[in-house]
Amino acid sequence: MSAEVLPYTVKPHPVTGLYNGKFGIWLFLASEVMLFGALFSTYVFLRMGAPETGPTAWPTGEETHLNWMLGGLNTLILILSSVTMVLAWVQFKMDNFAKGRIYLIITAILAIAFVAIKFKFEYAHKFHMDIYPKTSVFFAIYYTMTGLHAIHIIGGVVVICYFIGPGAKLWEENREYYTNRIECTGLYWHFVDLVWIFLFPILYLL
Amino acid sequence: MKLSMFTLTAVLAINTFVFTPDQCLADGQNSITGKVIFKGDPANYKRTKINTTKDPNCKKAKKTIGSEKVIVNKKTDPMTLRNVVVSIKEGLGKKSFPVSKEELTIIQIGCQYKPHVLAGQAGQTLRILNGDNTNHNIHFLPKVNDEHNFTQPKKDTEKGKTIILKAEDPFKVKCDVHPWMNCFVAIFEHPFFDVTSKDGTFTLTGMPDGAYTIEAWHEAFGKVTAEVEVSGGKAANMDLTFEPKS
Amino acid sequence: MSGDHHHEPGFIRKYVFSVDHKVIGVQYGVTALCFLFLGFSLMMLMRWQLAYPGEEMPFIGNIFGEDAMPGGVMLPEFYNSLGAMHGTIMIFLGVVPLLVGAFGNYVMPLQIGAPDMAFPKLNMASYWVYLLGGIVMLCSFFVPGGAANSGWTSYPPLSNIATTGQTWWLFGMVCLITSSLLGSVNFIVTIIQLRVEGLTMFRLPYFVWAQLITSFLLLLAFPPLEAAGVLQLMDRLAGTSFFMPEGLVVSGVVQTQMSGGGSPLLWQHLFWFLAHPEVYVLILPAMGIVAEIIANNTRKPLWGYRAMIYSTIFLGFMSFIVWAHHMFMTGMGTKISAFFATTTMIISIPSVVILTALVISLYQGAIRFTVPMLFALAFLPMFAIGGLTGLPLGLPASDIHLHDTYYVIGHFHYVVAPGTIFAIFAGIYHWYPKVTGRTLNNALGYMHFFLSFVFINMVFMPMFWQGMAGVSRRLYDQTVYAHGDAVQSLTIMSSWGAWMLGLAQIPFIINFFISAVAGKKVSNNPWDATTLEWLAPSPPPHGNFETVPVVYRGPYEYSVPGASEDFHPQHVTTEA
Amino acid sequence: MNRSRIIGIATILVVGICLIAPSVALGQADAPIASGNQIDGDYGYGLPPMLSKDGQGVDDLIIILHWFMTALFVGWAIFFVYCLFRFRSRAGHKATYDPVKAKASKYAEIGVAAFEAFLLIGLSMPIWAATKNDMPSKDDATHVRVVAEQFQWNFHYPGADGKFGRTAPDMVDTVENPLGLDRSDPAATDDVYATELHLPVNKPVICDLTSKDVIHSFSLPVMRVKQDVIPGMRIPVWFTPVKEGRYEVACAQLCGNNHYSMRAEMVIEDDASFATWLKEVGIVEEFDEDELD
Amino acid sequence: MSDAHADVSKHVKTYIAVFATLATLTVITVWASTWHFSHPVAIAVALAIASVKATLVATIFMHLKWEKAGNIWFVIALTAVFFVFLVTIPSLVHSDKPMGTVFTSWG
Repeated sequence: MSAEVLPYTVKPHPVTGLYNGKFGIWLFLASEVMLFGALFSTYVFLRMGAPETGPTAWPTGEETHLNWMLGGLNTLILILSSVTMVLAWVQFKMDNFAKGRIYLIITAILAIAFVAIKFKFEYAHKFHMDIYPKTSVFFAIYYTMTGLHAIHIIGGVVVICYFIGPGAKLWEENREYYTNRIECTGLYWHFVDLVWIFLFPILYLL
Repeated sequence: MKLSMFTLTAVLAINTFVFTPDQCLADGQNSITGKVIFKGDPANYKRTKINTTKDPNCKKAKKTIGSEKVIVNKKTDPMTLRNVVVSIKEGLGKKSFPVSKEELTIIQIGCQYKPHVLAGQAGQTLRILNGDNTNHNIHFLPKVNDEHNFTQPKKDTEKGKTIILKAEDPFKVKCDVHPWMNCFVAIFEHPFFDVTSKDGTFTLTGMPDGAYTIEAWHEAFGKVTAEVEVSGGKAANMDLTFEPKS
Repeated sequence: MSGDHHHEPGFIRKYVFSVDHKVIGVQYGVTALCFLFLGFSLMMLMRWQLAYPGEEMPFIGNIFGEDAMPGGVMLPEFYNSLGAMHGTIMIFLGVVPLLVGAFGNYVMPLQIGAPDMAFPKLNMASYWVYLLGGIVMLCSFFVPGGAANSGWTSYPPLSNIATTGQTWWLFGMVCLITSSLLGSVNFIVTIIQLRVEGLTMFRLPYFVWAQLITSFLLLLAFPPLEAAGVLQLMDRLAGTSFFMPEGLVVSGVVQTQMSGGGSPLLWQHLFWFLAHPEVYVLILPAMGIVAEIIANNTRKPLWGYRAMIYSTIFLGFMSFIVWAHHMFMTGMGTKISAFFATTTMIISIPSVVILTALVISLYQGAIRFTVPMLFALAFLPMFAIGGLTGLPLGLPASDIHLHDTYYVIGHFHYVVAPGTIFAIFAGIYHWYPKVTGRTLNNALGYMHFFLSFVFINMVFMPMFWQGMAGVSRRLYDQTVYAHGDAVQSLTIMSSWGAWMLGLAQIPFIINFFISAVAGKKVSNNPWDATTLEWLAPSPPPHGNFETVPVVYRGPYEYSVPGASEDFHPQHVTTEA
Repeated sequence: MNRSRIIGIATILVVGICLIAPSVALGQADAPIASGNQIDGDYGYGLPPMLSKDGQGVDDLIIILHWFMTALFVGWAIFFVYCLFRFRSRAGHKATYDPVKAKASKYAEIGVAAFEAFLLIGLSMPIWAATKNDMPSKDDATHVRVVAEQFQWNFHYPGADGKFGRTAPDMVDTVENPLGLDRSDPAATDDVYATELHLPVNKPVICDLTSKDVIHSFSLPVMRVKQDVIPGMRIPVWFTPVKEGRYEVACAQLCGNNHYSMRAEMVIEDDASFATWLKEVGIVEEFDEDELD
Repeated sequence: MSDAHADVSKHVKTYIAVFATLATLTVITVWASTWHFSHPVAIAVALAIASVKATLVATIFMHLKWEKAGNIWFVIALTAVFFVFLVTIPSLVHSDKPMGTVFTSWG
């Protein structure tokens, strides 16, 4: 089905003020909120159910073996990547393809840095210390939440790389369409950032 | 087809006879015989009655059943232990031995496993039969073999279910429908093993010349080992002793 | 999505990996009907064991192998697999894909005058992910230990310690949920964005409204189960203890390999957070189909169209906050249960409003007893029984006796079997001419209806008495209990009903295939209906409408006073 | 008209099969009974016998609800059938465009809502509160620990000292000590383990429900008691049996392959026989090595 | 997206400012965690800061500040309501249970 036949693929709907893709991505994000919501619910449930003492008590501070410096660094990296993502969109919006593309590349590099820190320094270090998901429910939820989040990051990187590489052809054909798609990618990317903003304190600091 | 308790027991008795390792010919004529002696107070290890009211069919099949965890042959002198697996643990090196073509059998009858302790060789076929008028569940709890867990329909006395097992230390097999039912299965790479019964004796035959470590295993008292040397087709005699602390 | 595709696509592009919503709708429909039939067959096998426990199954007893049915006698593990897979297949692979994937996909864009769904490729992806999920579920029958056998609810710890089939089940569920999510995003965007000019929200056919609300339910309720599925996969594969408390002893073996610290209740909350809205996913589109057919066949506008829509919205919203009424027996105190019992009572009101509106719509109509109308009419009392019997289950006190008994089975089957599935049949008979250009045979249709109606009641009505007698559900053999043995005759009656119901589907199956090639050819609008899908040619071409229609009035303008004909389509310019 | 003939034939067919099928079904009703011990009470198509002092409320609620449901359904169905007949399509009959001004439906809906509110607040909530919050005093109640496992109910009586002995997962022996009872604990010396639930009549009972492995559900149909047994939780239920006899304990939650076999028997007896039983069940019967082979 | 080119370029400064704020808040939240508040206070502080950060990301980066489409607001509101139910209600089982119920191992 070609884009021309379907209405409002590129131009916003006069009544709703939205093009299809943007509405779609917001709905998708709503479902993502519920997906992570269930995990947050799990976190709250398990934490409230954990006894004060004993082997299944909830670890805090040093007991978590989590490095808040790495976590904090990752937070900053992700926030920065959000900024570059939105700046990329601004550049495309201003018809400045080359600059926009550079911002996209920076975003992708930052995202890869995030994943690298996550896997190379955090997970590897913990595996080295014999800390696995099965070690305790805290680490179970830690690995599950950050793992799922990392999968989202990787998915985002793939999409961003697509728009840097093969997807860039669309710019020649339909600039507005391309910019719209970058906006949608950006919305997703900011959401992933937003999830991390909550994951960081609840896992590393509390 | 109706199988009475008697015929089943008879079949069993023949089976145990057939399976004595001397049928599994190996490359030697030596043998090791002996007793598994129990040094302790049998009053501490009484057999108790098991309540089977959960399944009325069990009560119908056999009015009372007793626990089989520790059965001391009090009438022998010295007192011996029943249901002990005696086998060669070390000394056979890397030799391999032909696998017996005979089948091993476990029958569930009167809501108990017969035999209570079964020893066999890796690769031998184990056939599980159900002589009761009720469904049984067979749950293997091994570490090496697969964790089989299946149900066997009532009165499955002919075909049953066959399983081929790998070598493993004695492990428990239990019935989840009738939680009091359990038995133990020991599987060895070689054919030199025996399970003690009413007289508490064991016979291992056919091993080549050499020095061996013999191990005896009992479900409640664990393992004891002893050294023995055999050569020239003679029968070596040795006793193993369990001496529970309390 | 770019470039021009004016050349004719090849066979594979056109019929297999098609992005056309109609082809995808038909793919969904045929696949889901196959699964529906499979799920039904599983149930017919179970009914043998229930009626004649431990007896050899005649004719086909020996084809299932020694692990499932040695000597033709069904083993409990196979029975449990059948039970779990019957539920899963019927709900997630049969009914939801039919209602949303097939009817929603095919009819909804036509009814709003759209050329296609908003995201056609996503639509295609949704179908293929669904099919993948279905294949994974089917494959799980052949793994060691058989398919999942912990019930369709998969309560841990049982499901955590279950055989490999459970892992397959979880992977299958993740696929199915993903498919539903893709579909729901697509549906909402399509309904909001792609309506033709003049088709305001309150001129939408009720079916489209039902699809819209349903899509919101899918969108927001499914992700928690996806998360729960991931957690259970972690429990099963990575050895975590999300749902396992410490110190468990399974079969006499102390579970030292797990850390403990989790809770089985967590799964139940996440599961029912999905599964209660899921009930409304099963029923709302069915109501939509029934409403369309009733309006068309009473030749009269729906009574209380707006009230129905408001009720549906309210129903959709409330369905998210009633979930714990499935969990009254899990050690729940008075406060939470009071909250959930109250919301449960509240949610019954909009259902009553919708049902009342539909039945009052019959008043002063001119009822045509066509085959789809008969199915739609039968839906009303059947859904009423299903709904009413929900009351004793929604009140915690009476739930004490009826919880987890056959009463529950009877209750929800009345909602989904003679309820939803009858609505599905109604929809098939109603829209078949649009899809194929030919009608289904009437005589076979009547036969199918009357036989199905009688036997489906024979299957489910006895279950209420069984439940009253206190017989637990999911029992392999209820005769071991004295109170179960006393009502065994009802089980036998139910089983015979089920097998007869199976036979009653033969006219439908014959009809379905023969009529596609040999049925009577009909015009674009054989039912004299008013909504937009009947404007398109039958079958509609790629792009649906020759010219983009414009809508001038509401969806059910039948028997307008002073008009020459008794129907006044939405797209006709002239005032009556 | 052709259609009416089809309907006629279909009806004959349906009625014919309807008459045959149930008679075939009911003709086979005498399936073998697996249950061996005689279970007391008359069981039939209705509610099972009610033998608990506090269970009447549940029954009353169920009965009131069913009358209410029947009334609603019959009223609704009369209107429904009337419409089908009165407004069937026929020559000379036309549908009316204007909606009927129906006040009755609104009143009916309000009535239904009001009655539901009454059922919920007036009947259900008090019963539920009593079942969940009014635990009888432990001093004059029989206290039993119920430990569920695949697929057996284990009952643990505290003995004369009224204290449950220590139990631990690692002491479990499936044959001799399913409870994992630590006999070296002084409180455990007089504890009694049983697989039958014996209870004295006319005395409140508190059952503490725990599970060793998966979720079970402790169901006593004749006592109108049902409570899921959740691993990781200890949930008490209470009731007062009023009639002597032998009854059933069922598992109501799918707990594995042999869920159906998870059955126990409950014996309600007078104080004297209960005391005797408690003494006797504690005595371990012993056997010689060659007995029982 | 109704904003014209000029509007968009004006936003750049806002984005940078927001980044600075977010970075500062990240430092603050880490710093606050070393103060050793009592537990509920620590949780409240950390979640409050996280919420402020999240709001900033949503309003500025995700353009909600300039968003006029009612549909998006509707979806967000709906999701927020259900999110709250999903996160809070399951945990209530820890506080509301039948008399005498305890969370404990069976043994």
